[in-house]
Amino acid sequence: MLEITRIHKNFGGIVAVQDFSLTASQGEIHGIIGPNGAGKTTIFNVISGIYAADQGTVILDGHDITRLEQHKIARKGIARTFQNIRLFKGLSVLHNVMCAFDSQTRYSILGAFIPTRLRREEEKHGHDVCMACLARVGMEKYADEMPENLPYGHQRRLEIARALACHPSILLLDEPAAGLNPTEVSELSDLIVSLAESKDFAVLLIEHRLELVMSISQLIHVQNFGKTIATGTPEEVKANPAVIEAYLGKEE
Amino acid sequence: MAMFSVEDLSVHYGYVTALKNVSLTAERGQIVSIIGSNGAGKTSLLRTISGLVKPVHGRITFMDKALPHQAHKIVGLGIVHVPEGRGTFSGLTIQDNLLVGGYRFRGGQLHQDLVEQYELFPLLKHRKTQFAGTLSGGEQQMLAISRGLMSKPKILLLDEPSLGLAPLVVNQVYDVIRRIRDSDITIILVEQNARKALSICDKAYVLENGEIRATGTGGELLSSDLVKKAYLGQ
Amino acid sequence: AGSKEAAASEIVIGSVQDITGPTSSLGKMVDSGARLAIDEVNAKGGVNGKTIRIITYDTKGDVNEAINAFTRAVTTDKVSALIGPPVANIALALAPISERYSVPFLNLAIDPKVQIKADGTPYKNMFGMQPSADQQGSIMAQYAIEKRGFGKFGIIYNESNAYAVSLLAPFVDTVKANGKTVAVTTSYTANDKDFKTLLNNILQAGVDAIYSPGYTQELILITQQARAMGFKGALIYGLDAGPPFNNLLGESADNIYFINNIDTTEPHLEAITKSVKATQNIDVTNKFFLGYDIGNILVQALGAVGSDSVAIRDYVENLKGYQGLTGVITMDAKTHFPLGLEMVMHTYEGTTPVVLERYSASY
Amino acid sequence: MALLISILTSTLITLIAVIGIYILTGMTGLFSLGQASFMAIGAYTSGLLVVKWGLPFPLACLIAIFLAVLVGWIVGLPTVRLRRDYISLVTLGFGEAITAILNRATPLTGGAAGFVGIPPYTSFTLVLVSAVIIIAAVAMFKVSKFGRQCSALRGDELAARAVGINVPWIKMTAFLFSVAVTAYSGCLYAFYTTYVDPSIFGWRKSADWVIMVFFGGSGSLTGAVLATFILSGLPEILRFLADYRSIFYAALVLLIINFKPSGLLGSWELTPKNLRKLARDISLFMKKGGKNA
Amino acid sequence: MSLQILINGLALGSVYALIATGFSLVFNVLKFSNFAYGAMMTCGAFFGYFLSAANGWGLVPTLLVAMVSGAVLGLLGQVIAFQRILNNNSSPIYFFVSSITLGTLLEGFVTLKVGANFYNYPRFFESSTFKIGSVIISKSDAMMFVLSAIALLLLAYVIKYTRIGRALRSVSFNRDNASLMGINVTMIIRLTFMVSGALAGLSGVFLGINYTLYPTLGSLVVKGFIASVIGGLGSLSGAVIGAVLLGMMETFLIHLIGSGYAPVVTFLIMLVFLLVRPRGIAGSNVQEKA
Ligand SMILES: Nc1ncnc2c1ncn2[C@@H]1O[C@H](COP(=O)(O)OP(=O)(O)OP(=O)(O)O)[C@@H](O)[C@H]1O
Ligand SMILES: Nc1ncnc2c1ncn2[C@@H]1O[C@H](COP(=O)(O)OP(=O)(O)OP(=O)(O)O)[C@@H](O)[C@H]1O
Ligand SMILES: [Mg+2]
Ligand SMILES: [Mg+2]
Repeated sequence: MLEITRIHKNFGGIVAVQDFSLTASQGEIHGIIGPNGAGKTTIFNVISGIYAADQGTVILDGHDITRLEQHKIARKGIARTFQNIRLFKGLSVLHNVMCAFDSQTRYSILGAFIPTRLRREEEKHGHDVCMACLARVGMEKYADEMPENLPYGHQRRLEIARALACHPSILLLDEPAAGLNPTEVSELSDLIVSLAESKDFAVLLIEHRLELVMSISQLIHVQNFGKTIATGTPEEVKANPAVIEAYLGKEE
Repeated sequence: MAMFSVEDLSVHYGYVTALKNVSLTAERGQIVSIIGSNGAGKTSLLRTISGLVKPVHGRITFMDKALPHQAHKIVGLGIVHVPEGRGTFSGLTIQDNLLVGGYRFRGGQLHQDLVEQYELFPLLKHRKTQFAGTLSGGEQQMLAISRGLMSKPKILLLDEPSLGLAPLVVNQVYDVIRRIRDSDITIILVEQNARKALSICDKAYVLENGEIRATGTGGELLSSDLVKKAYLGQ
Repeated sequence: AGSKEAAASEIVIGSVQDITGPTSSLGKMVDSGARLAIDEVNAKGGVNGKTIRIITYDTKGDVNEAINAFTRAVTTDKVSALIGPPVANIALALAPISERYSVPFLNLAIDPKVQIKADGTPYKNMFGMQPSADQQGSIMAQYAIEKRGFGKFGIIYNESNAYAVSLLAPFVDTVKANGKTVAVTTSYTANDKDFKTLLNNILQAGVDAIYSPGYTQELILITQQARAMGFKGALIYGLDAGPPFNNLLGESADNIYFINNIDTTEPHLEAITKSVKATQNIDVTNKFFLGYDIGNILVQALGAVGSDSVAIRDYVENLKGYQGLTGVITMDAKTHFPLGLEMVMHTYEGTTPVVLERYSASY
Repeated sequence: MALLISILTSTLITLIAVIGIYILTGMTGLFSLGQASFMAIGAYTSGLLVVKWGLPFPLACLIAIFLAVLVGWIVGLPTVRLRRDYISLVTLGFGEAITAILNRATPLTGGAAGFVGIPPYTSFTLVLVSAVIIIAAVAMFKVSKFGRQCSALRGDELAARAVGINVPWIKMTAFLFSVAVTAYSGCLYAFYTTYVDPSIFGWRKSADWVIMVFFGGSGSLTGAVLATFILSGLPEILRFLADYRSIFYAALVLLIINFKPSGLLGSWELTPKNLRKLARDISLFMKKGGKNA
Repeated sequence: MSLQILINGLALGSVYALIATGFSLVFNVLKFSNFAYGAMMTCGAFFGYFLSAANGWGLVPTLLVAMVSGAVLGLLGQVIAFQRILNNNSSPIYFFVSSITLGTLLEGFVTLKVGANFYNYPRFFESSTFKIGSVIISKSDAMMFVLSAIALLLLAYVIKYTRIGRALRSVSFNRDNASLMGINVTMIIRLTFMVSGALAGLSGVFLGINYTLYPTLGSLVVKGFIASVIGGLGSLSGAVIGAVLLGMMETFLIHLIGSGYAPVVTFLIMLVFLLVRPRGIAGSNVQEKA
């Protein structure tokens, strides 16, 4: 359960996020939309600890995580993908995913040098979990490829698989459909829905591709100039004149 | 002969074949769309035209002359590429990004152009001293297009210009694209958003696995089964 | 690529020197001196009908390389004797290793630690072929006090240079023993090239003379900077202020006193200097003559006892009254340094070297 | 034979130091130009403990390594949170500082004249066994989660943090591991040459080690081993070139880096799996060749 | 007397500043520490000596000769050691390794020519110092101070406000995209190396005048590196400020505690500095955006 209360973030003179609040629980999909520069990515950056919030709190399952270091936030169960893909070059697809699982592996620094039984078991376990993550996004057959040689859409899926391996309770997806064609977008929306259906985590989704965000979100938050201008179901939001004016424009 | 033509172009990255015998043509003031799924080779095609990638074989001609091999000379001819993923210079301010875009020109002319761009995208004017790297995704996209226009293109290569843009802005960008076309500039447009791309273009190519699978006017392709199934999600 | 079959008519000696690296000018000089001696003998038909071949091993100024070079010389190339470097660090590293073999190692290190073990007995194969630092340091101090009447000294030395460090204590001890004072002692390290602040501290104390044992280049900088700061007093330097220091300084070298192995003004030394310059285009320094003497001592040993390295070692240990260019050499079996070898104090008039005093170095 | 053993021993000691660099540079993408100073700490500390205080050699080595790691921790502290360029330059400054201390602390270290009288405890067997154990440990480390995390943060630090990797901690771990290995090579070195002086441990030495890692292939431990043997054997083989030796050496390294940027082996490792694959490829190639002939 | 020390510190600082400027120029554009820079200074100094000063030419021709040959050498170095790495788009790590090797190569050539001998520039001035009050100032130090100030201001202006400068900065962020703007990236990079080489030649001559000429003259470049850390990596003005500070700090330390432990204290100060102000004096703090 994620509770974000009234977070603010300024950059010099620019107010990127103002008074943003949100509550999400397992199995839900929340969409965040808004014009470019409205502060959507900044919200994700604050939640995941890349930026420190100027004000406000982020509470996950009763723990205040607002000021934790990034990797601790990630270990508490906040996983994300990036607007501009950020994969680990030089590591295979499988190892990219395993890196995300590694902080949950229990063997100690001793196991780094000696192939203890614990290490073998844990590595085996990690391998299986990560293959399962890859399988969930349909990437298991690329496990040994190098990510930089994969087409864009597959890289996006790999980022999601990597986030899944963090064993998240909140999954933050920043424009996962950017660069996908309509067919791929519909595959992706099936994927996100199926992930959410597992009820393991809540999904927060930033997206400009309305066909995706409008069809799968239960609740949509519309941001403009850092402020939330509307919250509601896709239908409510679509009909909201302020949203039409600021973001959607009239259908051609 | 066409004003701009690509003949029999092939590109490899190591063992990966990105393009196989691709040919296409474009005329003055046309919008030519290229659609295709991920990894089809669209970006590779644009990168080859703009000289960033060397083809294994093939010929690219502009006004009946073969293109030079170096990227900066190709820009000199007026073939300008707005790259995928924006590629703004993160540590330069918006204004410097635009001025670098107009690298080929100097003096008063340059500042005149700058003013024009600021009129086209007022947001950029308000933020002209902000570092490009801290702009939001969509803001960077606007900057990238605007920067491309600073080079005064005769042919503009746009790689997924609507990527990450809000719907309203997508419409604006397409308006801009139309306006650019109307000023007699040829546009080669690579898009995932096939419906939009096909509805605006004069001619379109479908690229699959590095090969041209189909070609026709936008309208023809919009109604073709192949395109409907694979690219429009119908 | 040695032809080991030809060995019967050939005697091999090795020269382990810094041929590349920061101290290569010293190593090359010793090497050329030794080679000249050997060439002269070979031209006359060699010793006992055998020619002498000299193999040079480059240490690159690196201890590890030096150990490999040394091992190669004594185990693979089976040299009869070795000529060592004038650089203390390399010689210090090789001393304990030389103990494992029985090949004499005639070097020019002046640090007594090179030839003498911690327990006071000498390393069996190590021989210093010029007066030790103890001797040289005290000579310079004696000269300054007795002949010049200086009473207050400032010292600036390179603390990362073993040679310079070894010349520090003997000088200071002698000054103190004579009831005089060292007002300021400052040190610098290899990377320092700006001595103004250090010199400033010394000049503040108002000293009669500045003592600085160091390599030529540092001495030049110290001279230039001290003079530029208005210091008119005496500068007392070690071996490396010998020519070509005067030509490199680029200004008058007045009021500089330095110690040397040779009297540079002696006619037959000048003749050698000229002929080497003419034939090999080398500006010889005192290291050249030291190398030349070692070469000739080895030749004499080979002639007397043959190519057996143990016999050569014994011969060198008992060497008496050898008349070399750098003086009369008699080896002290207790210290493995020469006994009673002369050192010559010099000064410059303008840039011309002038001989002042001869000292017989007693240990 | 003595020469061969002597060359092999010193090469293997270098190899251990290069492996230290491999952990840091090859795996984690960080540079240390003061790595040789940690070798100095290992060499001087172990030497002093044995010579002046009569400690047994193995205990002295352990204490020396511990001290080096402690010092490494202090040096690493401000840098692991910064951009990666910093660590190379900070360690460079550290190297200068260590040299100064060694020169200055004459009563302990012997100053510039060096530290003499270390007993020759380092035997060829000891060095060989140490090298094998260390290579095995590093190979294990590389395929452990820690090794994986090192590679991850080399690829993208921000993303690494976002998936829960404690970036400063991993950097520090890699740095200290490499410091420990290098310090141990210093212990071996001191008791092999029996003499150490401050000038041995300059930044050029560290740079040489970095070059060896790259020459072999920045991602390959096997490559690092191979390159060490080639590049430290080379000067010995090239003795006949005399003055041209270092020029030839540099030219060769430049050629490799320019024309085979991934180094000799790239990221290929000598594993049973890769070996079988190689054998298969070769036999396939032979067959084809046979047919054509 | 402390005024004299201040002046000495400034003088040393301006030596370091000149070194740091040329070095950070390349760092700025290609994001790597050019470890060949030291060897380039040495070469520049020797070219100035053999081609000019040894023929009896004066200071200005010598400086020009050194700068021109430094520039040519910079260009050559770029072609030999860096061009291919650039073409392959390899990571900065390769530049680093290549630059160390290039440095060794150049130093090797110098040693081949001059051995470990050293040379001394002839006297360019009647007297080498002048006095203001009781303070003695060396003429070459003063010139160096002025020249490094001019070089820095000129560079800063060019980089910040001119077309070439903008091109240079854009190349430093993304070479491919810079070429899409019509910038001849290879030319810009060569230009950078040439300017940096010319600065190396300039510093080389002054180092030579102050400290005599010898094959490892360039090892002073280490001070330039340290200065640029103190000043903030990648910032040109930071490098200069850092250099002047470093020079003064060293001089004061030498005055107070002698030369021996000065590097230790310098290092400790650097550590503390990084802990307190990690981005250096003038380094800007652009937050990484995801
Ligand atoms: N590090 C930073 N420094 C200065 N300004 C910043 C920084 N990060 C973001 N901003 C500004 O904050 C605002 C919000 O940016 P953000 O990236 O959150 O937008 P967004 O809603 O994700 O937009 P898009 O849909 O285009 O990705 C933008 O105006 C951006 O320029
Ligand atoms: N630098 C590279 N090295 C190796 N393979 C590459 C490289 N760049 C692209 N590829 C491969 O070439 C093929 C074509 O890639 P390209 O980027 O041109 O596709 P695209 O049509 O632009 O896809 P997208 O819609 O994802 O942008 C893909 O299989 C891709 O993996
Ligand atoms: Mg965003
Ligand atoms: Mg593309």
